[in-house]
Amino acid sequence: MVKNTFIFVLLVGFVFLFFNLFADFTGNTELNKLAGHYAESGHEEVGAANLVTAVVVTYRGLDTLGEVTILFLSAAIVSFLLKIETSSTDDRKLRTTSEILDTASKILVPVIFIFGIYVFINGHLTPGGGFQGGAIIASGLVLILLAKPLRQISQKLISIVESISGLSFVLLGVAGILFAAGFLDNKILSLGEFGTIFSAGLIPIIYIFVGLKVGAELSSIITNLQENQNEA
Amino acid sequence: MDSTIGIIGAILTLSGSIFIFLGALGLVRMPDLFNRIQAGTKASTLGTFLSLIGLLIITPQWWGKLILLMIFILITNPVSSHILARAAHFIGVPLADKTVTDKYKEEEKTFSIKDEIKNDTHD
Amino acid sequence: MINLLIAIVIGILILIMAIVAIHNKNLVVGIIAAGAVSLFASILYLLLAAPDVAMTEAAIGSGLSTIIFFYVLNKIKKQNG
Amino acid sequence: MENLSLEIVTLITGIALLLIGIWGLLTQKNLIKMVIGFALFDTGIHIIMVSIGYVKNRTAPILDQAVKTNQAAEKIVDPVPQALVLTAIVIGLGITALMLAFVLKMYQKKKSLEINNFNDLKW
Repeated sequence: MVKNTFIFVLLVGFVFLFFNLFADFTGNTELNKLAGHYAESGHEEVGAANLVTAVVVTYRGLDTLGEVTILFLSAAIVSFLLKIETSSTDDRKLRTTSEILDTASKILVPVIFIFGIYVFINGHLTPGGGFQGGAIIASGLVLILLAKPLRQISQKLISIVESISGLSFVLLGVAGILFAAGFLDNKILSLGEFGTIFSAGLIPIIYIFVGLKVGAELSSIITNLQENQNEA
Repeated sequence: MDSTIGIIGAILTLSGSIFIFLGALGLVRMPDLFNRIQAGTKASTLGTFLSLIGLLIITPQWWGKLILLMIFILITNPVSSHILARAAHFIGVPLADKTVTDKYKEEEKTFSIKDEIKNDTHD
Repeated sequence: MINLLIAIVIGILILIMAIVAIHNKNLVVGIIAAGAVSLFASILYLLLAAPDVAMTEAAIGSGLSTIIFFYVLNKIKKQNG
Repeated sequence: MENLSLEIVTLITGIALLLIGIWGLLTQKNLIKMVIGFALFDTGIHIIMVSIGYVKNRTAPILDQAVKTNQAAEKIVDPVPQALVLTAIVIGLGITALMLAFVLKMYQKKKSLEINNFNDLKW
């Protein structure tokens, strides 16, 4: 009873807090100064048509590095926690998966992978980018595991892809210090013609590595939580 | 000339949305899960196809992406509904009272579909 | 104007789904309702002119997150029996 | 009704979703239900952040034929909250997976999902 009262008081307190915070919020009619600067000079300074990509990769590139690191850390802890107890072999009978799903997954999985790669290569032009592309690649992996639940996904391959792309991401950032203005600056390569695929300097290359890294990390989480995987 | 093409495309898109509405109506009206899955899948596949063809007529410069979308829907929609119906049959979702025949169960009896672990770890 | 109406309907659906996800006794229903919340939220992001966020939410919130919940539920059920 | 606009509606939805998430996190006794409550809380915060960045009657922050580069500042919404939310969603999945792994370990210790059974550190 005391606990319920406490929860009720806490919720009322939150309502009061948010009411005070947003009581006179009537919606924006113009951009603030920072966003105005990004909108006005983003295409000259960075050269990416998708301004969200410009903010994620260049203006706030260090934050992205930190967030990818957090994701790596959580994937590593998940695999550490689940590694010790997978020795019990499971004798439960599994039904064979249907032939239709098997055949369809053989057609669909390459298409899904190609779509994921398309999404992160075109991240500077259209909606999309490394994070979405990585999630799409991990969904393709889920389809493989649904069609063949006993299939072993090579943990070694996942960790190699993850390490190489993470290392390349940091090295490209350091190259920005050496050859351009600062960490993760994209002007190492020329900015190119605005709106074409070979533009925006280093952004497509960085986003390819971010996509591979995110895809590998999400795949590692999924294969660790999936039931019949043995650790290599 | 331009407006006729627009009108044809609009009619196709509208008929597609009518089919999607019929599918949604079928989800409410049908007696058991398997009939509902059939109504939802068949009607919505045809409806989406008609809508996409209407879009293709109105804006021909998007043909590549639209045809890819059609192929994708053509593969994924029936497969996913097949998997849903199969799983529902295995966990024993009851059929409607008016059901005459259950082919899957008969086949299971005569051929005794393999219920064992398939060793397909390396392929 | 039509965007406002759609947003109101989607918002009400999100709140109903969230209450179902918390309040339902069956865990499977709760997980699927939480996935539906993410799916409707991605429509809201699209209305708010954020296609990047909508893509991410649709792929992760309603796809991978639901799958992970079901894998864990499956493991727990297997250890139980 | 006249001052009800799109961003106000989504802001209210986000706040209500956040409150439902906190309520579930505090009142539920099942560990998986608590994780679901945390996921709802996450989604609520994301909706609030995106709706604060919205500007009335403007389009997505992507420069193309519809939005020319010289008039971009008058035509697009704020890109910064969208970029933050984009990464926060991916981090949210990682945190959810981490919490579920902990739930699995806790279940292996006590064979129970009830939060009241885990009273080892209670005094």
